[in-house]
Parts: sequence; C-alpha cells; structure tokens
Amino acid sequence: MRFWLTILAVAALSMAHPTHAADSIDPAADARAFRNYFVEKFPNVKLDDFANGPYSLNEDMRRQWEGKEQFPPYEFSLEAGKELFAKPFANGKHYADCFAEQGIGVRQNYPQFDGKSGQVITLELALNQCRETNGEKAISYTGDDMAALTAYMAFTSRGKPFDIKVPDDPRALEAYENGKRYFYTRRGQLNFSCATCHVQNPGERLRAEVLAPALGILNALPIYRSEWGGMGTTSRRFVSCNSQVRGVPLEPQAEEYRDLEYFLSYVSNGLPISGPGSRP
Amino acid sequence: MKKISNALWSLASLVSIGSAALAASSEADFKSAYARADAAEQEAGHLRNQWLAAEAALADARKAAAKQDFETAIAAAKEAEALAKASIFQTTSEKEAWKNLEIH
Amino acid sequence: MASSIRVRAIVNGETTEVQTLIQHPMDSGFIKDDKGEFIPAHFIQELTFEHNGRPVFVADWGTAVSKDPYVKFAFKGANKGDDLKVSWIDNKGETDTATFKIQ
Amino acid sequence: MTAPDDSFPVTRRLVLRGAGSVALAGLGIVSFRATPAFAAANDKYPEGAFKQKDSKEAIKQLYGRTAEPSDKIKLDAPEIAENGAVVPISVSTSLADVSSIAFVVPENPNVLAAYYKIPQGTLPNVANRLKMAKTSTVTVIVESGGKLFSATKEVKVTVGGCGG
Repeated sequence: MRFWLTILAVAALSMAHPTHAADSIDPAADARAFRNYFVEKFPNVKLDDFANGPYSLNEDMRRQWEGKEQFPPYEFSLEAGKELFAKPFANGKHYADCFAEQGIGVRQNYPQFDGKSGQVITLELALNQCRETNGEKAISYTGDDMAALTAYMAFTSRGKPFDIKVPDDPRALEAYENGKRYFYTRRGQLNFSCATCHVQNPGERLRAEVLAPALGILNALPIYRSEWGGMGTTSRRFVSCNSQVRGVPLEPQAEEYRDLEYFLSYVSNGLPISGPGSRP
Repeated sequence: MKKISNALWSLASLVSIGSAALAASSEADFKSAYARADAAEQEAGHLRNQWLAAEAALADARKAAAKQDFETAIAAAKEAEALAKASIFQTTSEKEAWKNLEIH
Repeated sequence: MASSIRVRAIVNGETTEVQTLIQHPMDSGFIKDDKGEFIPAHFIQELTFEHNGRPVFVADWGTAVSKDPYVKFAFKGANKGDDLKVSWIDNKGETDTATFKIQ
Repeated sequence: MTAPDDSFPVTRRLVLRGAGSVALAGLGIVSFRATPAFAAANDKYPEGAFKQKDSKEAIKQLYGRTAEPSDKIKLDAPEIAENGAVVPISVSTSLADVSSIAFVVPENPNVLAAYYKIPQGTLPNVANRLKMAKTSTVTVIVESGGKLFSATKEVKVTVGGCGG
C-alpha cells in the first residue's frame, strides 16, 4: 500500500454545511441524525446488524466470519476472562462486588458518567478502579487480561441494547461534546478523523480492511483481530487507530478516549451488544 | 487502492524547510535547531496531536548528534520542527473545521 | 490449567460431527519478532481422534495451519455418551490429550 | 490515494516515516498436563512432504504420483481472504472410498498445509483454517480408490498471513 503521503498543513475547509447557529448540545438529536445517516446510506442493512461491523456490509467477509463463529478463535480468551472475573482478590472480594448485578449483563451500561468525580467511567476504568479499591494493582488497558475480562462481561450482555445515559449535568454534556469533537477532528499526518473512515467510507477497503460503520462500532468491543492473533480492548483499538493515521497515540483511558467512547456508545444506543467480536 | 475520496488534500500555508547548506555545521547550531523543534513538538503534545513522523525525526536528530554528525542532525531537527508546526497548524484549523464533518 | 483442547462432538442420526479448537501458537518459523529475529517454528504436527480405541481421523499439519487451529470432520458409528479421545504432538515433542463425551 | 504533491514540492520533504508499531503481544500459553501416550495409530508424519517448496514435488513425496482434476470435489474458500492469517477452507466430495485429503497452497513457503487421513466410516468432508502468505491458488487433493483427484480455487490475499 502506498501511504507515501506527503501531507503538510491543512487548510480550513469550508464545506457546504452551514455551521449551526447555536452550539447547543443535544445528544438525543445527534443520535437520531447519526442513526438516520447510516440507515439511509445502507438501506439493506438491518439496524441491529450494524453491530457486526464490516460483516454487515460485505457478503464474502460475512461468510468467512460466520464460518469462524462456529467455533470462534476467541473462545480461549473468553474462558480466561471468566476465570479472571471469578478469581478473588487478596482481600477475598471479587470483581462482581464492584458492579450492579454482580457484573453479569451490565456491559451495555458503560461508559457511565460519574456525578461525583465528574468523569466518564468506562468499563475498563471501572475494572481497574475495582482492583485498586480492593488493594490490587491496576492492569494494562491494552493487555490480554483486560481484553479477556471485558470480553467475558460483553459476552454476558450479548443482545442487550446499549443504554448509555447523558444526565442533565453540564459536565456530562461537556464530556459528550468533547467526545464528539474528538471523533470528527482530523489528526495525524494522514489528516484523518475517525469520521473520515467510519462515517464517510464504511464498507470501502482501506488497505485490505473493510471499514466498519461508526454506528454500532463499539457494540462489538473487545474484538479478536486476526491481525493481532488475539483479543484486544477498546483502548488498544483507539491507540492503534491513532497510529494508523500516523499520530502519536494518547495514553490508554486518557480523558479524550473516554469521552470518545462515551459519545460513540451513546449514539449507538438501542443497538445490541455483539461483543466480543471478531475482525480481520 | 480504493481511495478515501473525501480526504481533502487542501494544503495551504506551508512550513518551509531551511535547505540552505550549512558549510560548517556546529554543535551550537544543532542545539538551537533541536531546541526549536523540541519546543514545537512539546506544544503539539500540549495540544494532544503529535505526529509519529515528528517524533521519528527528533530521534534521528539525537542519534546523528550523538555521532557528531551535526549536518544530518540539523537537517533532521528542521524536519521535525516543520512536522511539529504542521501538526500544530492542523490542530488550530480543526478547532472549528471539525464541525464540517458532523452528521446533522 | 485448562486443557488446550476444545471439542464439540454431536451425534446427528448415524453421523457424529466433530469440531475442534486447540490453543497453540502454530509459529511458522517465517515471522520475525519485534527485535527482527525469527520466531522459531512451533507447530502441531499430528492430531488424532480415537473412538473406542480406533482412530477416526488423523490430521498431519505443517506450518500453514492457523494459530489456535480449528478442524471439523464427521464420522459414523458413534453413540451419544461415547468417549472421543483427542491427542496432539508438536514439533518440539510437546503433547496434550483429553477425552470428551459425544453429545 | 492521490496526494496533490506536484503542486506542493515543498511537502515532498516531509515524507512519511515508518508507522508506529503497536507491540503485539502473542499469547499462546499451552498446558502440557497429559502424558505423551501418543498412539502412533497410522503411518508416520510425512516430514519430507511438509518441507517441499514446490507443489508437484510435495504431492509426489506424499503420494508418489500426480492428481487429475475432478468435478466431484467441492472446494469452498473465500474469494478475498479477510486476513491471510486465518482463511477458512473446506472440502467435500462425492467420490467413493476416500482415504485421505490434502491441502496445498503453492505460494506459501512450505506448500503442503495439511494432510488428513480418512479411515473407513469417516466422511470425506473436512473444514479447517489455513495461513496464506499471499494471493494463491489452493488445491485440494483427494485420494479415492487408490487414485488422486484434485480441485483448485484462487483466494486473493491482501493482508498476508506471513505463514506457510
């Protein structure tokens, strides 16, 4: 592939869209517009199927995926996650003690806005906060254990629609808006935003990959990627996305990434959790 | 390759690279070139939008300087500075431009 | 430590369909690590399925079988509740064996 | 992708450097609890055939003869592999008395991928997942009634499985 690109400065581009007069933050309206965009762009794809990423848009890939789903290669990670989740901490407590419903079938409620800290709490962050509260060291956000734990939790939530809340709290709205801005902002030497690939060009091939639609993209996380030969977290995916556009990635679970996850999950509200997913 | 057709390659104000050959490149010249590049890259970091290539060019500059090859080191530092400034320009112009991509 | 072998063996009429997934790196020897050094070949060479002491399927594998290999086949003559013994040996002489109930 | 480089010669200097490589930790912890009670049930592992770089040579080493194409073999493989590291490939056949099935990928460094012995009572159907280094044909060899038959299909690989 020839990414021999020589990109330099970027002009501010004036496109046809008029900038909306009042910059009022309206997540519900955003989510409706977001969903409509994809439904109109891909009229033959069932809404829930967007949670299956590129497989909703490409028949040949879908057949390969369905073949692998008969006995998915991520099964070992899933089992490891189940064991890790059940293993007690040194103080005798468990991950289950940190979550509603003992952590089973709750993945669709993350990220959450925490009114106390004023922060977006992702599932990965909640897991590490749980560890630290119980006197354990945090584990890597991009490592196999975090991937396995979140895979197991996603698995227990399969089919449950994303149910992300943006409370009427200016800090929550700001976090949401920051996530949205991150999503649409071009960055890196390739001058790509998340939206360049996942809004403007889903279904197209970039290098060999068929780009996933942004609608439902996080429903499948964490994902087993053949390219990785293993399960990877949302953090790992964001980091690799930034690298792919030739940007220096932020630290995993940086505020920007958490806000991005908040925005992207919110606009996919109503679509089912399909994780752990598989991707090439 | 199927192209990302909407990638808009409008390139505007360009950061120029000093290409004047330096007859005798000195360590002092390198240090000031490196300091400028490093400052720009740090600003890009503050803006949360560094480019991998800028980091790589800075590393090249350090490597060459360690070998006393100041001519190469200065060239790499200047490249790093140009890249860092381009990333800063990108961040600045995206402050409002991101809204053009938004789905309404 | 859990077994490296996962099996789903299901009787349907007179045939039993067997699907297997094995946790194994299947390193081909042609890939370099982060330091640019070749990762030595490490792959399963032979995988055997036995029903009532009789081999019903034998896989000989080279380096081109994917990581965490998968294989599916079907055979006749088994009943629900029968044992299916699965064993593998790799090029380093490591092995694993497990026995599964046919469902 | 086209960049308008010609109109902006200055930008040529800022060529792209190597992409940041995200370290890919390989897992693959395998348990070895069982005793190596390996039943050498059948003939030996065909080590020589698995080292061949040429398909004809590999088939010759394995079987001592050549195969002829047959339309009684159904080879199912994707047109474009989503990733060369994991290419699902399956075969079924209406040929009788099948005693073995082999998969050959001529463009892989080692061309013979897998060789399955099919005892009596086992159906001549196999599905597996193979690595493909690049775009290649995939040939399946079916041994039936002491004769060799083959079927071939091309699989495009855009991200290589570096495997083989």
